[in-house]
Formats: sequence, C-alpha cells, structure tokens
Amino acid sequence: MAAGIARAWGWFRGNRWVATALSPPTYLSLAFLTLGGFVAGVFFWGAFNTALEATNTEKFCTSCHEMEVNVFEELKGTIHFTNRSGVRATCPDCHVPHEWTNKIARKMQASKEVWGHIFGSIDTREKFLALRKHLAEREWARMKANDSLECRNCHSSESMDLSKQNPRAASAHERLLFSGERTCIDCHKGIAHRLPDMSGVPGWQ
Amino acid sequence: MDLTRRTVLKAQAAAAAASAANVVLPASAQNIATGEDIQIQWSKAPCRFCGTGCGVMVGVKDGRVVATHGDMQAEVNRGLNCVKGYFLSKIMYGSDRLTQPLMRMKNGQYAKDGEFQPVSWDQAFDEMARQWKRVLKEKGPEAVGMFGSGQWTIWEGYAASKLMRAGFRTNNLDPNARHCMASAAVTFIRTFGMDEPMGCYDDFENADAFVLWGSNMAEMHPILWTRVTDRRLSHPHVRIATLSTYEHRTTDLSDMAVIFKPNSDLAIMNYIANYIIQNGAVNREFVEKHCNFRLANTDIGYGLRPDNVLEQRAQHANDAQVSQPASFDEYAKLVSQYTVEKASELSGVPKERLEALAKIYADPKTKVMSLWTMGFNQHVRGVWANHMVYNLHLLTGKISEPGNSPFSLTGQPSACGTAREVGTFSHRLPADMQVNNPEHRKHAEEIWKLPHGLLPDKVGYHAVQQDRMLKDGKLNAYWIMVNNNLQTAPNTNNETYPGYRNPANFIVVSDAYPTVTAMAADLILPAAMWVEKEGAYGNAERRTHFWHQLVNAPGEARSDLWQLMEFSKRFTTDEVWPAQILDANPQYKGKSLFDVLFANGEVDKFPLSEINAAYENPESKAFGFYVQKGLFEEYASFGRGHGHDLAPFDFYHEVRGLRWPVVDGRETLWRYREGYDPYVEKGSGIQFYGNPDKKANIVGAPYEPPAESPDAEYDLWLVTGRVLEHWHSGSMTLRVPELYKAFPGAVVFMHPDDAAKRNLRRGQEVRVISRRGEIRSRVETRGRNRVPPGLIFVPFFDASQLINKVTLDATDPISKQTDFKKCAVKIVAAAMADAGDQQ
Amino acid sequence: MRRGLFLCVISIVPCLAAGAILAQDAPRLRGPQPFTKETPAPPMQRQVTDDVRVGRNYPDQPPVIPHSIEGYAVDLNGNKCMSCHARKFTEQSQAPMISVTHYQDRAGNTLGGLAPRRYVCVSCHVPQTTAKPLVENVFTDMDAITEPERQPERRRR
Amino acid sequence: MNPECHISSLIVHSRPDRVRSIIESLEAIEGTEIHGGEDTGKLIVTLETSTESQVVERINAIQVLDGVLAATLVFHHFEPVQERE
Repeated sequence: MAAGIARAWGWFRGNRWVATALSPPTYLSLAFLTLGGFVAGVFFWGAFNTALEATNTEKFCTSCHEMEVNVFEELKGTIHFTNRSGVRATCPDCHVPHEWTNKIARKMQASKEVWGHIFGSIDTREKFLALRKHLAEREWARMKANDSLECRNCHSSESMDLSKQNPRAASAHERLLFSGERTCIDCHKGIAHRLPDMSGVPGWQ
Repeated sequence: MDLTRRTVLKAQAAAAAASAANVVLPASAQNIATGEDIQIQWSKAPCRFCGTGCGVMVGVKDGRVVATHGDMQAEVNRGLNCVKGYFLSKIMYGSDRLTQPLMRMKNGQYAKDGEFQPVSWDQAFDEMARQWKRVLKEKGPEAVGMFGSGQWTIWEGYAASKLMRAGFRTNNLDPNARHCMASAAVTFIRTFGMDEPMGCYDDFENADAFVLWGSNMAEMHPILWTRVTDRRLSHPHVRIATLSTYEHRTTDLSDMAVIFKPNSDLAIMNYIANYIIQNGAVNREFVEKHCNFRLANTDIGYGLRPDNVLEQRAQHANDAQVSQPASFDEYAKLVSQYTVEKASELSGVPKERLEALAKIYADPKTKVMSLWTMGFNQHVRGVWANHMVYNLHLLTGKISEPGNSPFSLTGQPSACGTAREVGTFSHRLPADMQVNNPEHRKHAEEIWKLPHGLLPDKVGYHAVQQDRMLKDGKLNAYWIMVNNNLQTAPNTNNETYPGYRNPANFIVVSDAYPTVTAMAADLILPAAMWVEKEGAYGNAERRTHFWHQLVNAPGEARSDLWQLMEFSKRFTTDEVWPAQILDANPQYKGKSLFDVLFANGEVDKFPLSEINAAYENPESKAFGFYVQKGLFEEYASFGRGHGHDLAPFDFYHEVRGLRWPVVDGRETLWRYREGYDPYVEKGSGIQFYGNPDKKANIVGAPYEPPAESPDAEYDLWLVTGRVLEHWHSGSMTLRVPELYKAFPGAVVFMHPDDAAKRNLRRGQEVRVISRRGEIRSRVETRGRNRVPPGLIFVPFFDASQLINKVTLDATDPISKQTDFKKCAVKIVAAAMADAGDQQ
Repeated sequence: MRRGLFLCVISIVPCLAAGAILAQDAPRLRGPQPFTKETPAPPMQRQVTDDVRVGRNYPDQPPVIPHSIEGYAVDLNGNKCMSCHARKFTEQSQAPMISVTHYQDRAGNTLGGLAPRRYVCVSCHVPQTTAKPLVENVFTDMDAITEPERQPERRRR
Repeated sequence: MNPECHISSLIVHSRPDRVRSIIESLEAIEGTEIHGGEDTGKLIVTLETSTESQVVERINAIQVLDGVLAATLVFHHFEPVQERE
C-alpha cells in the first residue's frame, strides 16, 4: 500500500507537465502569468460553479431514490409544489442557503448524504421513517439558527399584506413574527413534508 | 345571554345527564322557569347511516326533530357520533322532500313518455296494480321483481320478502346489499355454515394488532375507528396495519401501510398462509379438531354477460361455487407457490413489509383482529378473498375469542339485520335458509301458514342480473325501495338506464327525495324515512336495535311497510297463485294477498293497545293491529332455537340493542366458543355448529387476474368509493348544508406525476373515459387520498358526475357482487376532448 | 311558519312536474336530465378561511372549522389541530379550546389531555367551502320553536 | 377573549351513605346546581362557569370529594355572553 503511494507520487513528480508546473517560471512575462492565472481562475471557478449549480437543482436532488420516493413524493401534495400562481419551491430553495459561504458549508454537509446514499442508510421507507425525526430536527435547527433564511428568500415579513391573510394568521404574524419572538419554522413545521414523531417538540402535544 | 336562555340550557343539560344516568328528574327540574314550552322529548334511535349502528338520542319538539346527540348508553359509540351522525337532525328537512305520488302522465293518463304529475295514492296503486297484473298475466312471476335495501327496517324487508316470494311467487327480490357485502355473506355460509361474524365490537378493546384489508375505516366507519385508535394510542404495544391500493386517512394512523397493486391481495394472503405453514405457526390441534380443507374451482370468470369473451373462455364460469375436499398437504402445496418473492412481485410491496405483516398473524401471542369492507367484497374474487382471511385465522386458531377476530364490516345500517338475517336476497329465506332447499321452503310455508308447494324454488335475479333482464325486456314490472340504484349500479348508461326507460317496463321508485333513480322511474312514491316510522335495524356485530316513530312524515309520504302492505290488498290469490294450488287448498280462494300474508292470524295477533301511547304509529292504525310487532314476532320464530334467537319484541324498545343469539335474555358476544355461546356443547371448547360436522372450512384458491387491467390506451386503474361526509349516493347528506359544503362535489384523486404527464393540473376539468362511458370531473392532486401513480379514485356520491357510467359490471362469479374497485380508464383534458368533437 | 313551510314544499311539486331544476347545481342531486346527457363538472369550491365561528344548530353539534386545514397532520406522529386547540396552547393561539367532553375516555373517566378516542378531529369537525347549498334545509332549531322571535333569519326563504 | 358562558352537566356517582354530605359540598362550589338523583346516588349536577378550564377545575374538585365514585361530564355548551346585543 505504502509502496503503491510512493510509486504514484514518484510518477506524479516525474511527469513533465507537473515538473514544468512546479518549477518557477524562467522566461514567461508577469503579464502572461497574471492574465493566464486570471483566465484559468475564471475557467475553474466557472466549472466549479456550474457543478455547484448542477447539484443545486430539484432534478439532481431527486435523482437519488431516497429523495425521490420519500421527501419529494411528499412535497408533491403541498402548496409549495402547486399553487395559484405556479411559483414552485424546489428542494434547494428551502434546503440550500443562497449566500455563498453558507451554501458551501451546506454542500459540505451534503457530502454526508452522498455517503448515506452509497451505503444505503435510508434505502427503504422503513429506514427513512426511523430516521425521519433526526433528519427533520437537523433542518429545523438549521432554519431556527438562520432565522428561517430560506423561507424569507421568498416570504418577506416586510412585504406581507395582513389584509390578505386570514385573521388568525394575521394576528399570529403580528404578535409573534414581527416582534421577532418566533421565526417561521417555529410554527410552520411539516408544510412541505410529512412530520416525524412530534412528541417532545415544543408547541406540540 | 339572558337569564331565560341560561335556564333553558341548564334544563337541557340536566335532562341530558338524567337520561344518561337513567335518573328521573322531578318535573320542576325538567322545565325550570319557562314551563312546558321548552320541553324536548328525547328518545333513542340507531343512526340512519352506516352498518356501525351507533346510538343517537333524538330530541323532538312540536312534532319536529330539533336536536340529536350521541347516546351515552349505547355500547357501540358511548356518546360519540361522526359528523354525519351529528347532523342526523337535518336529513329529513331538505325542502325538496317528496310529499305526493308522482306519475308520468299525458292527457290525464299514465304514459311512459309523459311528464311527472302529482297523483293520489289510489291512482298510483291502481296503475301500478294494473301494470303488475298485465305483466303477471303475459309473462308470469319471473317478469316481476323488486330491488330492496339494507336500509329497510327489519319488518319492511320481511314484508317485502313475503309479498314477493309468497304473494307474487317470484324470488326476483334482491337488496342493494348485493353491491355491498354479498361476498362476505356468501363466504360466511361457505366457511361456517352460518352468516355473520363470530366476534363483536368488544374485540376492539382486546386485540393487539388490527389488520385492515381494503377498509378505510377512518372515513367509512369513523366511530369504530375511534375504538381502534383509542386502543392503539392508549396501549403502546398495539399495532395497526392497513392494506389498500392507495394511502388515505386510515393509513395516516397506521403503523404499517401496505399499498398493493389491485387484486394482488389474493397473493399476499396466500403468502401469509404459506409463511404460517413454513414457520410452524399452524395451530395443529385446532386445525385437526375444527377444520376441513377444500380447494376451490379455479378459472371462474367474471360474472359478465354470458356472451362476453371472458366468460366463454373461463373454464368454470358455470360452476364457480364448487369446491372439492382436500387434505392439509394439498392446501399447503397450493399456497407454497406464493413465496415472498412472488407475492412481492405481484403486489409491488417490499418483501420486508410482507414479512412483517405475516409475523403479525404467525405470532401466537398477538391477538389479531382482521377488518374488511368494500376492498374485499367489491372484488371479482371477493369470496376467495374472504376465504383467505378466514384461512389465516383458522390456521392459527385465532378466532372466536376476545381480540382474535376476523371481522366483516358492513356499509348499510341494516345490511345484516334486513338483507341477511331476514333474507331478502334472491337466494335466501329468513335465518340463513335457502330458496332452493325444499326443506327450507317447507319450513317457511309452515310458519307463513301457506299451502305447501307455493314458494318458488328457482333462485331469482340478483342485482346486476335484474338490470340486465330489465334491459333485455325479461323483467317488466319493477319496484325499487330505499336505494338509488341508477347512481350506484355499475355501467349504468349501458346496463341500468336502458332497462328503466325500456317501453315494455313499468318502474316504480319509493324514496324520500327525488334521486337520480326516482327521476328515471315511471311512478315515484313518497316515502317516510328514519324516525318517521317505527323501525329496527341489525348492525355489523349482530346487534338488533329498535326505535319508535318520533315525528310524522311530511305530506302524504308513507313508510315502505305501509306501501307494501297496502299494495298487497290489490291482488287476490286467484289472480296470482296457480289454480292447482288453490284447488288443493280451497280455503285460500278469493282472499286478498293482504289477508293471506298479513292478516294470517300471526301478524295481526297483537292489538293496537300494545303500542306505547307516547308514540305515533300510523301504519298500525291504518291496518288495525300492531303491524311491526306481529311481523317481528312471526319473523323471529324462524330463528329461535336455531342459533338466531331474538328477544321478545317489547324488550328491544327498552334496551340499546342486543346481539343475537339472545338466549334466556342474554346476548352472545362470541359465537362458537364455549362459555360465551350457549349453543356450544359443554366440554367441546369450540364448535362451528353451523356446519353439520361442526367444523369450519379452509378453502384454498389461487391468485387470478382481474377482469380488466390498464393497457396502453386505458392506462389507469379506477377505484370508486365514499367520502366521510357523504353517505353512499348522497341523497340525504347532500341536503344537509354543512355536509354539502364540507365536500361539495366529486373529484378525481390523481397522482401529481400522472397529472403532469398528461399536462393536467389541480382543478382542471377532465374526462374520465372507459370502454363503457365517460364523465367530466376535476383533477385533485392533494387532499385526504394519496393515490400511487397509475391509479385514480373517484367517489360516487355526486349525481352530476356519475362515475358508474364508467365502471365495469363484472362481479364475483360466486357472490354476484360487483367489483367497483377495478377497471381501466384514461383521462384527457375536457377542453381537448371538446375540440375533438364539437357539440 | 308552518304554513310557509308547507307552501314552499308544495311549490316544489309543479317544478318537478315541469322538469324544472331547483338550484343551478341541482344535477348533483338528481343527475342530468335525461340521464344520458353529459354535464360539465362544476369548478372546485374555495375553502372558507374567514375564521368566523359559525353558530350551532343545537348544543351537541360539533362546530364546523372556519379555516383551511390543508396539509394538517392528524397521524401517529402528531395532531396539528391540537397545536392550537389544546388547552395549554389556546391562550397563545386564541383558538377555541376543545370541549371538555373531549377529555373523557370511553369509560367516562376524565383524563389530563385529549382522549385517544377523540384523536381524529376531522371525523366530526369538517371545514367548509363557499359552495351554496343545493336546496334549502328547513330544519328549525329548538330556540326558534321555543321563542319564535329569536331567530327570524332562519325561517325566511 | 370575549366573555363566555359555559353550561355543563355531570352525573356525580356517589356512595349512597355520603349523598347528604356530598350535596352540601357541591352546593358550596360556585355555579353548581343539583337537579335530582339523590335517591339513586347518581346526582344530576349542572355547572355554570365562564371558562372551559373552570369546568375542568370543578370536575376535578368534585372528583376528589369524599364518597364520590365518579363524576362524568354529559353535556357541555358554551356561547359568548353578549350574544343578543
């Protein structure tokens, strides 16, 4: 094993292109280096972001069987999937932060989900249901921590027209949301997916 | 709130508590302050809707029902009702109640193509009798028929049975219960030799696991579901498994939802039987002592018209009911084909879930209650499905004891009491007797005091066959009571409606409201309903319960009982009985059917003075004797001493129903088990005494495909059924504003992917099209029912979206019950279809 | 009052005779005339969401739900209704508390919380749509009979 | 919250030998009224309270009275107080 690694490393260092890349430039202009670096940077950055964007679509998320038959299936029966004006929230809209640092952080977390997919940790409905509370709690905690940021990407409390809300909702928003006492996820759990066992969750019996 | 109102409410509150505690309050306490005015008379009655048989207290004031509430003393529901039950007060008060007979007329005469005009009862019965006599003369008794109901009171069904069989000498009498639980009823007889469950609702409080086979109890039997959820939520070890072809409110509260492909329940049950055998879970001693094995004839067709290719191709379409004695090993060999792999492949259910389900039955320590309704019974192999679930309970000995209970639920308030126990099926007589058994006919003739040889021996037309025969012009005089068959029968555009409008036929409909069926009739008779007459129902747990008449029917509306008995006066024996029988029994000559059937010395035995003076009873007053009591007591003599014992008539007015057999004033909770059932001989433990050898039959049968499956063109399964808020065809519940507004119209429950694939969206108008017909409806991709891709669910309560124009008239070939749960349809956008054929 | 009722009942008969239809939506009750005629499907109705409590017809009638309950879970995992209507949450939610009858089990014992037999709220309490009733229902509540002046709006057509 | 009036009724199942003393204790509880049932030991009691939780409190109080076997709620109705104006 160790020998194998050493051999690979040797090959790597011995490669002409690598050797060139690692040796200091002797006759390239600074301008070329700067520009080239810039171009390469744009290229790699673009590729990275394209890849990032590709993994940030409903289609990518639901390409996993686990997502498709469990959470996505449940989303289909809700208002976030079909509604009056046809604005659909897709998986990343609610589950991936839009701001870059948080997005990358979330993506790194997601690598664990890939792991889970490969090793089949929720490959049956039964396994998924058994883990659901754990999975839901993680999302609730995340949204609680960022003050329901993903909700607010679309549902801005400043833009709410209380006269268009039913009295019950208007009063709840007035008392709890605008005052900052509560955040969206505190009350609106289980709006896009079915709920886990809610015993012990505050606000639930 | 003023003081008077407070006192009024308080008086009500006290009266409610007093009635629950059986305490008589001093008069002063009953009408505090405001005096006589506010006094409400509270009386008990069973609910008018499903087969659960909840008790309700009905409050009457000035001849009108003003309030209802759940009866605290009713053992079934202990004070609870479902939303329909809580709105019972309003079902009689739809402003379009029928109050006069209406006949199709032209120029003052009956005319098949005339318009409905009000007529008197005399005019109505005159024309009806004229038509009946014409048909009897031209074609004989086989051309007259009646379609009755599991909503008839016990005595109404009994009177109808006498009138049709003994009066008109035809067995063309069938109840709408044929569409509802014929498969269950037939299989009870085939397995145990006696109809109806061995257990009772007390099983709910004793079971460790509930397995629901094709039953959405949360919506269809909400009060029984309260007993299941009560047990589940207060006893953590209890588990609920629900098998269905889609997810619904019942699966929401189930630990295990098993969503299977239509018809594959047969494979699942055979797999479970196989699992039980393979894993040594057979209760050997029980099986050896108490069971026989049989194998059913296979390839039995689908109950379609005989010229249908499916019937011609089927090997045993004509002897579907036959089975052969077999050994345990032969049975084990049959089910051994159903491995978990095969069951999983046929059903689409993951193997682990099937195994978990099988373990519930196999575990000797788990008491299992299996419950089923229309998913089993409305099934082209409904009888087999019923057999298969009994097989599981019999193999493991989990039967006839508290908590271990295969339990068939019923959909109508007296499907058991009237359709089954009274025997209003085309093949049955009271107390499980059969029309094609000469001994049984003889016994009935004796009790009915009729000449020997009078009762016809040929099994009459069953429900679907009646419609076919009406269309074919072989059944020409037809009376429909308390049901809405044109809305609820299968394939109605092709097989039901043409018969009603066939010029050779005269169709009479007795109903309280102008239903779809009434509007297609020639004569509509206005009927009294529910507490507008004295009645009795029998619920799903063998409980017979009575009520008094509490209010009068509006206008000239009359009870079905009055209609049947009054109509019988218009015929003499000479007109309807063969001369040969009359010559041999001259004492019957020249008598009216009323005289020989109802004024026969038995039915007219009880004088009017025996009627409780606090309640009205116009039928008895009309005929001069206590008709309900006379009919009930004569009927009860069929079953007393034969395992169907009923208590004396008056006793039922005192209690909240009793579960038969009632022997020495005691009801029977668990039949066939010593210690509970007085008919079981001492020391025998268990006896299935309905069969001569006192054993139950384990009947093996295979999986067979349904009559019609989706294909490239008709690519979706259609399942039909009910919703919580509406009962059956909605003729009562749609007239209660709160219930109507809760669920105002039928929709097509559809998977979002199926909608997307067809470029459809929620709320869009679509056509649901089968090979037989089509309707327009709206897409629903959300809500209480979550169907899998490839399947749609459409409820049948909405007369503006008659889904039974689309369904297939395939039946179980043995029970003749229609399969309303499986046919192939396609769905297209309504606008697109419109563009194709401009109107 | 009786007379008015009677008149309205008999006035229906000629309508029926003429084949006329009472309400616009009447095919829902009687089906198309003739039966074989195809009828368009009426639009799906909107939910009532005004939160206005609706009076009861009699004391034991379960109140109808004046708001949408779409997507509300009533399953083994939780009961969304109770997160507003349970006693401990009503102060904050301002929702009516479930009736005290709901604290009793089948045997009549009073429990600390919602009785398990009452868990499925929607068996008795149903939301409403804005659909107009198909026919008038002439049910009269006990107060109207007791004190005719109390609820005049109920008796007018 | 708007003022409300709650009317409810109970069956207070009492040990026959304690009926007298139970009645006395019941009468001491605010809003109660006894309508009968002394002879059978099943007392018919109505409660008039202004909130739902008071109903629960009263039932709990009654249940712990000496000699009370069970207090069962039968009827419960409430409406806003200013209904008519």
